[in-house]
Amino acid sequence: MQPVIELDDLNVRFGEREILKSLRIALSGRIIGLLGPNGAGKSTLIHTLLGFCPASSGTAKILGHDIRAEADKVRTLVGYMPENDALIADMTAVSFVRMMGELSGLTEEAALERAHEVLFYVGLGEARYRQLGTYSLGMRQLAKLAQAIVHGPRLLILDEPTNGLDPAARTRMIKLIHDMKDSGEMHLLLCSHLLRDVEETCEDVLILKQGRIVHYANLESERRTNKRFVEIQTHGDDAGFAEALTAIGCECSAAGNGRFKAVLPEEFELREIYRVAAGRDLQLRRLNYRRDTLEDIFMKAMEV
Amino acid sequence: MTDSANITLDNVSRFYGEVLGVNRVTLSIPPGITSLVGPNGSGKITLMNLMTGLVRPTYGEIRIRGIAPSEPQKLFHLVGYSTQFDSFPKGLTGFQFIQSFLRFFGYSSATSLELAGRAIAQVGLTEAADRKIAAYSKGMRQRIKLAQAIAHDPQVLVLDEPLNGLDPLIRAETIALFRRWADEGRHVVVSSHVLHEVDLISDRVILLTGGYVVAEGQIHGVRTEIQEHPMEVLIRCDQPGALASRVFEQEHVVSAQILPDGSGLLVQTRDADRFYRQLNHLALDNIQIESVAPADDNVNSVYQYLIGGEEVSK
Amino acid sequence: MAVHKHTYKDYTGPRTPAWSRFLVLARFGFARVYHLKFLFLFSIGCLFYPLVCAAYIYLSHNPSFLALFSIPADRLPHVDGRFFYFYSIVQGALAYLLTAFVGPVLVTPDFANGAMPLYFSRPFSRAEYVAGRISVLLILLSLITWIPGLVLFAIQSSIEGWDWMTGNLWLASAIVSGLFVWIVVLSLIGLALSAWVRWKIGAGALVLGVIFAGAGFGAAINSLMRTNYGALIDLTQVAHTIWSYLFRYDTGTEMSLTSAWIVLVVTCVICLWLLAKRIRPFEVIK
Amino acid sequence: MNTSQWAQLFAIIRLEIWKTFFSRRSLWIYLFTLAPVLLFTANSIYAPREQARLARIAEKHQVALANLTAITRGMTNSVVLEQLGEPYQQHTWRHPIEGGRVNERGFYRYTDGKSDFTFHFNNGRVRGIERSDPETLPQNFLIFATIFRFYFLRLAVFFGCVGIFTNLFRGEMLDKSLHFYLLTPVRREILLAGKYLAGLLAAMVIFTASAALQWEALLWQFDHQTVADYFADPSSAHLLSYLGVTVLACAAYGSIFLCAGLLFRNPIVPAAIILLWESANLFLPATLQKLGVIYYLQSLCPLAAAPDSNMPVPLTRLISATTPASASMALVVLILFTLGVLVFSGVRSRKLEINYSTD
Repeated sequence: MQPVIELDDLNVRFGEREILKSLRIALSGRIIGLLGPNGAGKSTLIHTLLGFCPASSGTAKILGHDIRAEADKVRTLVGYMPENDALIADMTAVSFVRMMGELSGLTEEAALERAHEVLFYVGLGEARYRQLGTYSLGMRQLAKLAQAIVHGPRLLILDEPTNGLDPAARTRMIKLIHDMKDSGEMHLLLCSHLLRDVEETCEDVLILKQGRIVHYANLESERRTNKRFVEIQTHGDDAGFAEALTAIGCECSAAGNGRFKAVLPEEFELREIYRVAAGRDLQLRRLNYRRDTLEDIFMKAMEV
Repeated sequence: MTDSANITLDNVSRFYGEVLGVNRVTLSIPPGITSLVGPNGSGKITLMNLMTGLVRPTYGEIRIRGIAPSEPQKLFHLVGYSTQFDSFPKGLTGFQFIQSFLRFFGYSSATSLELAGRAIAQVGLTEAADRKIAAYSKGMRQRIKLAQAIAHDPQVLVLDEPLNGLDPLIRAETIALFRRWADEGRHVVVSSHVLHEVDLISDRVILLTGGYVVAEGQIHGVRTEIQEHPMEVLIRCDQPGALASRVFEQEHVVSAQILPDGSGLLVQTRDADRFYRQLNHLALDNIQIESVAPADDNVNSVYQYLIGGEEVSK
Repeated sequence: MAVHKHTYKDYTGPRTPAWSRFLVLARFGFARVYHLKFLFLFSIGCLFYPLVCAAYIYLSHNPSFLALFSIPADRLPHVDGRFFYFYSIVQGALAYLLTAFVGPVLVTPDFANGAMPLYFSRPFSRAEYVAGRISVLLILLSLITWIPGLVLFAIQSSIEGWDWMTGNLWLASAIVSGLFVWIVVLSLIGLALSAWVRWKIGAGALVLGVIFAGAGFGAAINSLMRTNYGALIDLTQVAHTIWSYLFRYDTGTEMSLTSAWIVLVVTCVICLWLLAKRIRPFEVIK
Repeated sequence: MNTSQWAQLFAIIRLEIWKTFFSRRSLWIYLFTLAPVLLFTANSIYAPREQARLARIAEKHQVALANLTAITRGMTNSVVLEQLGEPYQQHTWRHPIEGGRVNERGFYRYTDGKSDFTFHFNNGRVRGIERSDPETLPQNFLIFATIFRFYFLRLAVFFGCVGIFTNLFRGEMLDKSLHFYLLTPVRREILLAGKYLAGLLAAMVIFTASAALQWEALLWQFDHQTVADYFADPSSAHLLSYLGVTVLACAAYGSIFLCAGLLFRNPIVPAAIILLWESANLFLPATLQKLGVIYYLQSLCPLAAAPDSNMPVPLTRLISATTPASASMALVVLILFTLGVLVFSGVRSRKLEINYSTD
């Protein structure tokens, strides 16, 4: 299958500073998470793909189109939801989204129709005749999303879509991202600092560090459970429990207010732990094998 | 804990014209990490601004460790506030910014230099300290704000979404920092939207909505207060059917549904403590229990129960 | 029954040709301008003087009317270069005011909340953006400057007849070229300055200020140093000079035609440079 | 006030000064204030060279002043030529007019070595005569006095103070950076005082510097003797008094606009109103004139400005002549006024709240 984004020895520099250093990779997931610490070059990568800043050498392809040679084609295929506030305060949501649609080449009528459609879709239905200036932060994010999908892009680039959203808005945004992925119409590139969001939505992750690719992986395959590490959370007496566990051969370390991490010996049955708990009449609020979270993956990648 | 060591709000209300900021808030916040949680416009910011005297209460009384916010000259030797405003005095480098405002505290230039250096080091911005703030990234601006709030080593820190825009590495470090301060017996009042983080970091939470405090205290305590929603426990085991029947023998169990994929069972109980105790014994007879976890004993579900997923377009 | 679940739908409709995209911006630009009642009324008000002129042309050729008020026809000022020179001065000034009002309305909202990346993440170039914005100004200003001017010319020639028209075609071309040059310069100034000031009113004030300041300082130089070169930084004077040549009406201006043209060209170049510097997908801070 | 409060005050002043001088916002203020300096400098460079040039020309074809003044409008260029001989500079060009015809335009320039005469021709007849005589010190001082009153005080200093002082509070509310100041252990009054002093210092430096430079530029072209003679006359104006007026203007207007910045969401409006009031001052009845800052400032100006020549006649009729206030009187009034406004602002500053969102 054709890769969504193809980086071929891509270099970008501002003046002397090298921001991206010879990135070479072909991404072909449905929804790709783009991670990395501040200044790793995430935004620069996105800007380069959109043709905002030129590649000093090498090139990149989006869905098979060269970002320099076929810039306009690329920008027709891409929808972009920037990180920062981006709207026109004195326009109503409908005319704003409509205009953006028309600028992407939709006909007047089609744009109007789509504008209503996507505004309903993102959940601004009732508010779509209001001026964007009156919108709350959450609504502004949704409006930004609406303008990014109005022209039916093949690749949707989301830069920090959940940043600063309150829990309700955040859940909604996550739901929308899932739904768009499942629609099968588009690929998504999600750039976020909130590992939890990426974890909940993405299939693949690309991790940058200081302008280099340090890790690219499929989350499922990375998240194998390890049958020897367990997490325990008790309610009530702590220290004694830890000792008791060590007594039955677990290396046990307390993580404060009732949380423990334990390494089990070979051939060990969880039952034993319950037995100990039962013996001490202690509540095991949580007991489960430890799986690698995205945070672990990320931290590992950073050590490289 | 005597009140003179706490942050106390006594029946505080604030209106902006007709708009309600917060209404009839009465709190006594002990040292430690306290998280303010609530939807946008729930009054978190008003509450923080009230604590730091940036706005004055329409009525009610506020004391920060016994000091009234209307006395800045006393208050701010004690308090540091990192606001949500992402803006800075023009044309200053990170270091100049911290240092010149430290001078306002009456420190000698030598001390202010030293303090500024320390604060910047604490947030890990040392290498960028001499660049103009205008050229900082969102994360760096967030950190320089934090540094400015802690530079004079205050006992009470009020931080508005301090983790917003920080990358995972810095996030972890910053959280560790909060922990340390809390353990030193300082107040760390944090507002946050990222509930699972609130779960991890905070000693106590304050839930606000529409300008009212709807819940306050330790998460677990808050959860148990909510009677109308029985505790949910997720159990993964080899024979959920059998376990379900055993579980049902207990009268405090409301429901036990076998998960769609048949890998386990979701139990609703009115008496979590008893349930967990009995679970130990169930585990000992021939049911292989893979894992146990409370399904809704966290801020997220408390939030859902008390505030709920309100419509965004409001 | 059928259930239609509301999920994301793709767009597979036709697409408009790339060249026509800037017209979209122009269209919404107009919407933005006429959203503001004041501007609408003002631009209507700008047509007052042309109406007066039209009335004058008509009445001055109406013997019975002249007889009625016993006005000697030969004493009335003719409809000639002089007539249209003053027409240009009046409408030119109004055009300048209108620019100061409209320019900021067109551009500042795009910068106020960082909408630039949204434009340029689409198949839409910076040149097209400027084209889209400036076309609004050009059309608006044309409507109050050379178009009514031509109408007046038409009325006059319809009354005076074929010979007058053929004899005075140079007037028509002067009206078009003279005023068009002026509104191009104005539009560029309007856009360039508004692009650099986030605050609408401030931008408008700046557009007004630049020309007034130029005029004032120019006058000061002239009076203090007893020269005429001060006039070169006074755009209105420059325009008047050009018009005085085009309309073949000697105002006794000392400025040479070439220097006047050079000043205008330089102004345009500066404005274009300012625009190129500012109209970008995102701000680069050193 | 204890020592730490002094320390705070100086810290504030230091920071604010820095900002006021180097902020992008104050760029146009510099332009405003430097404009007249440039003008005078340019003139001081230009005028002597011009004189020298004329003298050099006179050596070649000298023309007597009497002959020059004898030329009147309507003479043909041939007459002019035979009376004055060849001009040292001439230029002719054609300006198109109605019916495809053209005007033969042009000018001849003559000099007697001191005054410069330009005769403008239209179709071979003298249309206009421009005469420029060498500059004299009193004359230039009159120009200076006029510019100082009508441009410098009324516009440069006025708008400069609007820019600098409203920026101190309102500007920072717009930038959303005021809260940093309120989050420090500084009494609001001290904050206000610090900001005002910083603004005042900056304004004083900028404007007095500008006034002094103008003065220098103006004197520059004259030799010491003439200058000395001029100042020998006790009635002649003195730089210090102008600087004094400038400082007082900064102080008074400064306090007003600091207060405006505290009170009004958009200080431009009050600024505009005050500007109107101040510029209308000339035409107000005597009693009302006394209610304008400009009145007292002008009372302190040593040289009476020349009546604005390009002011339309009907306006000049409206000017109501009022006896200026005595210097001491004016001084006291201005200082008391400033203090009063400052105290009022101090009281208001205690009520100051951070509420950018609704601002």
